[in-house]
Amino acid sequence: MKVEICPEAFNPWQAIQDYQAALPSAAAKFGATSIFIGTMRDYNDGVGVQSMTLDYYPGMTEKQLGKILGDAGRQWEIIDAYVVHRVGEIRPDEAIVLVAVWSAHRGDAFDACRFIMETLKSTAPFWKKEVSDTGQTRWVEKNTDGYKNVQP
Amino acid sequence: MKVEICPEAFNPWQAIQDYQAALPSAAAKFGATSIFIGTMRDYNDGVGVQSMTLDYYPGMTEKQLGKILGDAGRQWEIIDAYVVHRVGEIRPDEAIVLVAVWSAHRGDAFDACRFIMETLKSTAPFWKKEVSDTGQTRWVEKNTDGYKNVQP
Amino acid sequence: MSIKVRYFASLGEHLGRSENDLEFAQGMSVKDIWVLSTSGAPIPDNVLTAVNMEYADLEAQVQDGDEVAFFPPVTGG
Amino acid sequence: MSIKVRYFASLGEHLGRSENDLEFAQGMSVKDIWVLSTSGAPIPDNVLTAVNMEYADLEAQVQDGDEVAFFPPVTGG
Repeated sequence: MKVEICPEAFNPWQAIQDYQAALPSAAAKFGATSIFIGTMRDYNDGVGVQSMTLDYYPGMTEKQLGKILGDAGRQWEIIDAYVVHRVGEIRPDEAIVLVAVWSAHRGDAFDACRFIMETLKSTAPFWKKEVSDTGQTRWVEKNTDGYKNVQP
Repeated sequence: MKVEICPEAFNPWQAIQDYQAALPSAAAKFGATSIFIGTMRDYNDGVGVQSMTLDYYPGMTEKQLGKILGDAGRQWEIIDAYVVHRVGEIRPDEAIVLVAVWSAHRGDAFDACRFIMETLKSTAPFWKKEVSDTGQTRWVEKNTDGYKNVQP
Repeated sequence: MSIKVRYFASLGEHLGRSENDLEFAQGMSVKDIWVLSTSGAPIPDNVLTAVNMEYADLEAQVQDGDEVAFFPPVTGG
Repeated sequence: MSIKVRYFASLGEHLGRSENDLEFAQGMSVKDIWVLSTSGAPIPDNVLTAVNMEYADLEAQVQDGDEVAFFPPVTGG
């Protein structure tokens, strides 16, 4: 299991393939891979966004992400899990976060991937500051539950 | 939304990237991509498996997969969805199925991806016939609920 | 005209064929098609049935020219 | 020795600093650290707190050399 904090733009597809290639013992043992990729949109809460800065707490952020992966590994039968999270200045269409879980069975892979993502959203120390189309800066105040209809 | 039946080995990472590249209007609109990849294992129910043949019902299989994507699109706010399913002779470590869902928000992407995968498992007309390490052939009798602890 | 009957996977292997045709008669259900095509073989408990490539139940009525399919539980994905 | 106090994101901006040191005294809680470091500013309702890079509540006792952090709700992912 591995956690990466990434200060530069990254290609999530390449990251997963590279990580998976380094898991030779897992080849043909995992039947299920569940992946989530969070990508920067060019709007939020109805406002156009031109860029975003992701702040974090070096040391604690990695520790907390590692704890989340460990918790997932205790709750579900997973073979491996990998998280990459971007920090610094981010542009629309760039990847913010990648979560990948390998397991023998799909239920465990799906549940663990979702658990990691939701727990990351609510507990990993990252903070977004957006620059709107009009140049105004604002801190994003809180993460939502992730459904369109219930956005505040 | 697109459904593909694939008689040859395919690279799921390339397939997703190609499909996503052809969605220019979606760029920077989707914040969430949820992906599931089913891969052939070299064991099943405690028996070593050397290869597998996936049979299907040409015409109905595509129709049923399209119906599942349509149902997902009515139940969740998704931007696009893509399914690729392998048929024919398959070797361990090759991809069997790819489900990808793009959405503005993670909850919709996760839920729709899981719905598509579970509904595919229970309703899409595909049948697996395994060849064990010892050369014996058997039809897989039923799909399970996808958790290790409750495998029959 | 007639009804085309198809059998898939283990069910087709068991019956020793993947399809047959059947003369259409008014008022036949999917179940009747099974009985006529298999000379009265018992219907497997977990059989799935489709008419014109859409799931249908055993009581569904078939029409002239329909394609009726019988198959075991699906195991894709 | 002393306690290192850190503030992140909007909370740090609001206070005008990202960290300060504080003399260690026996029996201080995380809440005491806040009060001493901010000269009694009210604690934001939704503040999150950590001691040595692990979440801790406001009543947690701190030790000499600890790093105590205050930050707003997290918005990663």
